[in-house]
Amino acid sequence: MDAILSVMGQNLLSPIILSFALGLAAALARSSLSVPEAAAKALSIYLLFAIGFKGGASVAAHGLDARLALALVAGIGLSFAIPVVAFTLLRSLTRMSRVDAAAVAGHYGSISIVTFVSATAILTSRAIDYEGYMVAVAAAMEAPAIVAALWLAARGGSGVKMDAELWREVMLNGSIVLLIGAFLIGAVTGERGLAEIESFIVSPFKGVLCLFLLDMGLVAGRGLKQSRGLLSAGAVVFAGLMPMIGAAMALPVALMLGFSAGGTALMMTLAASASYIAVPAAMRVALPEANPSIYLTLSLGVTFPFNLSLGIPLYVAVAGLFAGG
Amino acid sequence: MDAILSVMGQNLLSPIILSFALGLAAALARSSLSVPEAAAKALSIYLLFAIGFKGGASVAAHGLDARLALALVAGIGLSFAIPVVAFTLLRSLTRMSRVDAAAVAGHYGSISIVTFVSATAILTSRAIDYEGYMVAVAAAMEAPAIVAALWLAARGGSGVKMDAELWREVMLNGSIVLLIGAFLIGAVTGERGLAEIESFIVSPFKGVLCLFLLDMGLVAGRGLKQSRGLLSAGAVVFAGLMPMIGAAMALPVALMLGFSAGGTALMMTLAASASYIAVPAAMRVALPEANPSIYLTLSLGVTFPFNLSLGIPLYVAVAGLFAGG
Amino acid sequence: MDAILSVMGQNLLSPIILSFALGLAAALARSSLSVPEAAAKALSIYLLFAIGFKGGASVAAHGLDARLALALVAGIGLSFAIPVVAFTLLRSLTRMSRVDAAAVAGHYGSISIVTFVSATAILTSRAIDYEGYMVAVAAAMEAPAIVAALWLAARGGSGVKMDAELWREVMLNGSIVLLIGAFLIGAVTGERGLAEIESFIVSPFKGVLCLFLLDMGLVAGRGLKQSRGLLSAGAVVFAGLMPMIGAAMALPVALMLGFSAGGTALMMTLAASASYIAVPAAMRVALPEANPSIYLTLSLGVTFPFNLSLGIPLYVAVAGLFAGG
Amino acid sequence: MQTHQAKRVEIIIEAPLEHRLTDAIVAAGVTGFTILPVLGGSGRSGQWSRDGQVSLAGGMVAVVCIVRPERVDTLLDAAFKVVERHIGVVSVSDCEVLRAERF
Amino acid sequence: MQTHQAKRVEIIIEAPLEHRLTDAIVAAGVTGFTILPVLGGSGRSGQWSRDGQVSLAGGMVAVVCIVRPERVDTLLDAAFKVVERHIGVVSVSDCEVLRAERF
Amino acid sequence: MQTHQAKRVEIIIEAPLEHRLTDAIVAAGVTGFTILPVLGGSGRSGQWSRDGQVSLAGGMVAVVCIVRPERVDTLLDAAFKVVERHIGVVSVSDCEVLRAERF
Ligand SMILES: Nc1ncnc2c1ncn2[C@@H]1O[C@H](COP(=O)(O)O)[C@@H](O)[C@H]1O
Ligand SMILES: Nc1ncnc2c1ncn2[C@@H]1O[C@H](COP(=O)(O)O)[C@@H](O)[C@H]1O
Ligand SMILES: Nc1ncnc2c1ncn2[C@@H]1O[C@H](COP(=O)(O)O)[C@@H](O)[C@H]1O
Ligand code: NA
Ligand code: NA
Ligand code: NA
Repeated sequence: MDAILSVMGQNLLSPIILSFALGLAAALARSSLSVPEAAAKALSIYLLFAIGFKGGASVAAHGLDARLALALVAGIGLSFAIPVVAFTLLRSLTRMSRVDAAAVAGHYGSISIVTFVSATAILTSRAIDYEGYMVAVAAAMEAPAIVAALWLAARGGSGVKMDAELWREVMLNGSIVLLIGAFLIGAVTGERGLAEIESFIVSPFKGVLCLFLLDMGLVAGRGLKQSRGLLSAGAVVFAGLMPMIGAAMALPVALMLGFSAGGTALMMTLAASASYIAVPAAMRVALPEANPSIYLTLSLGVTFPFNLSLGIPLYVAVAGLFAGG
Repeated sequence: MDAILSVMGQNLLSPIILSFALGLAAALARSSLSVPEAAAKALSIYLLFAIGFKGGASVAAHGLDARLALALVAGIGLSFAIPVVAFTLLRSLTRMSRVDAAAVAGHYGSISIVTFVSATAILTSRAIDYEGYMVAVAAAMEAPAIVAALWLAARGGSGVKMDAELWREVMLNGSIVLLIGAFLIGAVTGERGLAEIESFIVSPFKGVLCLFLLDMGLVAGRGLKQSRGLLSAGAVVFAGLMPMIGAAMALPVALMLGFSAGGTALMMTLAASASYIAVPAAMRVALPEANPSIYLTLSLGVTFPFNLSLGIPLYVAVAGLFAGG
Repeated sequence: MDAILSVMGQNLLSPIILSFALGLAAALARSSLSVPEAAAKALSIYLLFAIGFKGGASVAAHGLDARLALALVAGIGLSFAIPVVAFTLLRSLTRMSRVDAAAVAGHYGSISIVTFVSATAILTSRAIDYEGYMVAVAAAMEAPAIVAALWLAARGGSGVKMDAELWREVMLNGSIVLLIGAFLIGAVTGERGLAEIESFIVSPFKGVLCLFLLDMGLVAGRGLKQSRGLLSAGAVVFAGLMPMIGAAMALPVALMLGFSAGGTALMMTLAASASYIAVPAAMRVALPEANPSIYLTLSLGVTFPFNLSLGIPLYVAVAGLFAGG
Repeated sequence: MQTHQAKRVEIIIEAPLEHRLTDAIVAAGVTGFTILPVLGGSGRSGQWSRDGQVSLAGGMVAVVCIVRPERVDTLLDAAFKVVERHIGVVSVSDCEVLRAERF
Repeated sequence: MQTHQAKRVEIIIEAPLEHRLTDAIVAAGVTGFTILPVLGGSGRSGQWSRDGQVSLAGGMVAVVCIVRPERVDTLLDAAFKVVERHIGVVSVSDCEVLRAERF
Repeated sequence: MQTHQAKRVEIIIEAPLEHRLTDAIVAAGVTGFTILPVLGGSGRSGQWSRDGQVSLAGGMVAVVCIVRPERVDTLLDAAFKVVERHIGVVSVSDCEVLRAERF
């Protein structure tokens, strides 16, 4: 317990968290500080490319684990299951409409890649190894939750369906394609490829992550300001509880698959995190009646900072207890 | 004297200065070379974050000097005093209107962070230490000059005042918030934090500065072309003299505070430099009658290159003579 | 022969090529993956600055070769001559209009700097030296082909001419100015300058190139999709043949000038590559009747990937046979 | 200078729907349009800004489409089917164009 | 397709004043507007371009606001108070909108 | 609020011609214009997008120019000389402006 708290305290004082806090504070204080959209997108391309490539290179180095296929299936299963739990919880904790609740639930079934990236940064800095193919699992978990959300909404008779075009958009979403593509490049070029571009994708990685989190803090802070008064206490409680429920759902799965402590922590992090890229865009197309302020604020304004500050260290600690050597 | 000249010569042939010169030449020759606005802003976010963080980390390493509070007060005092001197000088050297003169004077009381950054780069390359908290002094000197400028303009009966909104905008200006925020993050995370992101904010720093100065050269050159014929000889003389007057005002202050040679040089540089971000934006809001071509051209087109090429080496040399070990 | 094939195979599996392939595949599959325009321009500024600077620094280190002037003249000559050959070939292989054929021919006389950069990356990774001033030759070869293209078009009576404004635009094109400017800065500041910014322009270079090629792949893929059905088989054959013809024209020139194996390979690469920045812009101004889909697709969609994947390793191998030590 | 009557249709629409809208108007036989970026805005669903956004979801774009008067209804019908359930603004104004053969 | 009369107000204003303008028009009861980026321009105070600018001071934005005809005067009064001392352009044109209940 | 009749001329033109166009309209005595970025579009020469473009050649810009009615012909003549051989769209609409002394 003490160890957990000390890890958490240490984590709270890392440049990564503090950069996010700076952005959040600046936005809440209505500072003019802002990151241009093009720069934020460039940072996110860098992070996706780097994390995907490193995952692939690590798979190339350690050989392909037979568990990859199982892990993918498990991830997809979680991505379907979590929204159902989230939806039920939301409907009991809040008076959100079915459509809003379905949309929010979809976000929690999917994943936030920057939460994942932050978790890998913490693992790396604490020298905990993890399975390189976890990035592939991350990519696989982006989309299924969207299907679950639409199904939850449709049960209420709203008649929404995934048309072919939406399927294509979701599955070929830029971030999925880049993550998987970079993973494959890393897997094909292996150690040699990594050596060639290491000083671009490895050494400056954490610094870039700081700037990206500064931007995330700004966006989250602006969102919180806009939606002040819109969120019920129940919704906020949900956004703080749900990550831990997701992580708890992922823990037995990861243990059953025999993941390392690092891999278990990452699986828990994926389950605990909520999407802020792929799912919002899909919801705007397929469930336009759902209020974006609600799902974006819960995902980016509450759950993301929760995971970043308290969640990840907790998952790492718990994973260490159960799966640790 | 010889030493000063040799340092100056060496400085003129550094990649930093030459990048600025390249941008200037390209703009004057009407080349299509340009840096996208988003990229320029991203570079400036990087520089502010890096310089702030390093300042904070250095404070964490060397302990907080009791002189910080005094230094802040001194900086604020200079930022108020310099515009008064600048205004008087402008009114005697030129036939500028009171409002234009007040606006220009405000720019010289405030600071240019990239001039400061360039000075730290020169100090680092010559292995001269400086007080890490100088970045906090830099941040403190951004705003007071704006108040001074509005006061100078108002004495002529223009009736401008700082309203609450403008105060907020000026004090929570993006560059101030980022500089101070990164400083605090650096101070809190200290050596350990610096080690984590060193290969992002330290090693590539000078190269990024080159690209930023290339852009500054382009912007300055375009400004010079646009305002050709607009500036009197007196105004140009002012823009070359005023930095040295500002530096001379800062020198005794820095010596009284017992700064190191590096800190003295930086204090002189801050006093000598003229704002091109915070003050112009505030002037557009509060003194729209003042002609932006005049103040931007003097600040960015004359004083900035003067400081970059001749000023900084001079201040470093003079500081070395007076405060050097 | 075997050696050539193995080099080619190795090249095909480098992160650089695979990044391009990823972009191409994503665009063809209509993924939403995209790089913001500002980010793409920033990457290209970085690459031009870095490659120019390193070329200049290498000239400073090895002394200025008397052959530089000759190399420039030779490059300019090739840039004039290649369009004539290309035009003749196009008119025999396709039924393209004179204006379209002239515009395409102009692209092949000029150069693609990112092809050049990729070739230097391959040479560096295989520890093959090359003359640093080759970047100056690259810059010199950008423009003459435009004149040749307009002359070819005008012979058909279209009455186009280079007016003074177009001359200025072409000669002071941003990429030429940046390349030459950075080259001069590198040459002036030499080893010392390079040491100062090495960790910005040398170490991360290959990684940045990967991201830039990812973007090139996306742009090329979108272009290919748009112009499907527009290109005759003859035109595609041309775009695959012409690079090798250009390279073959450059080989004797390089040998006569006594270039190293690396320099010979680069000269062949320059001759083989087709412009996608300077020439298209000039053609839009001077030959608006020419269809941009044709020349952009041939240059970016066919010749560029050909050179990147098969061409460069071939030129390196051939240059090694003829000029190798 | 000879000009011709036309209509300028301006559709402000959520970025994730951009391609659906342009596909629909192309399908309706309108081949000319221009897409302008939008920095931010405000409406019944609150204020938003594009600054620092990574996701498409938060943004909008403006699609400007100049058509002959007789085709404006086809265009509006096609556009309306896409924007119907969504937030966004459709406005039409009169204009005159040079080179009418292009429309 | 059923359309309704409205007015399209376009205000080109210096970027540092953007928030003052939008606050003023919101205060005047207009809640819908869209902000477009501006790359550069020219006027009595000379030519300018946004390229490479770090400072807000050098740039402008365009605020487009579609309102019912009866509210255009309130909007113009509010906007005028902000732009009065400043450079910038305010223009109004007639348009028609779909879904008038939104305005 | 007192307003004055004016014309709003909107020219969508290829980016490499931007300076030629603005030079021409300045030469025609029009000193006020604003340049808006364009993300993409479609026309007889196909669809295009600015994403990831490094070259100017692939893009367009929109030049908006508000002039007094009596000067619109001079402006159109000047603009037409530049766009004549090129792709691009020129449209003119009526508008009203505040502060007519500025135009
Ligand atoms: N009256 C209006 N004038 C201009 N733009 C508007 C207007 N109403 C809405 N918009 C734009 O459309 C978006 C969505 O509007 P709404 O559906 O009202 O939330 C806003 O964020 C604005 O960008
Ligand atoms: N007649 C006009 N048409 C379009 N935009 C204009 C016009 N006049 C001024 N502007 C814009 O408003 C800015 C300031 O104008 P000015 O106050 O005349 O310097 C210019 O840089 C243009 O962006
Ligand atoms: N009817 C139109 N409405 C709006 N923009 C258009 C229209 N036609 C063409 N454009 C724009 O002008 C560009 C060139 O058109 P075109 O010459 O028809 O290929 C297109 O890519 C669009 O950006
Ligand atoms: Na999740
Ligand atoms: Na100063
Ligand atoms: Na060539």
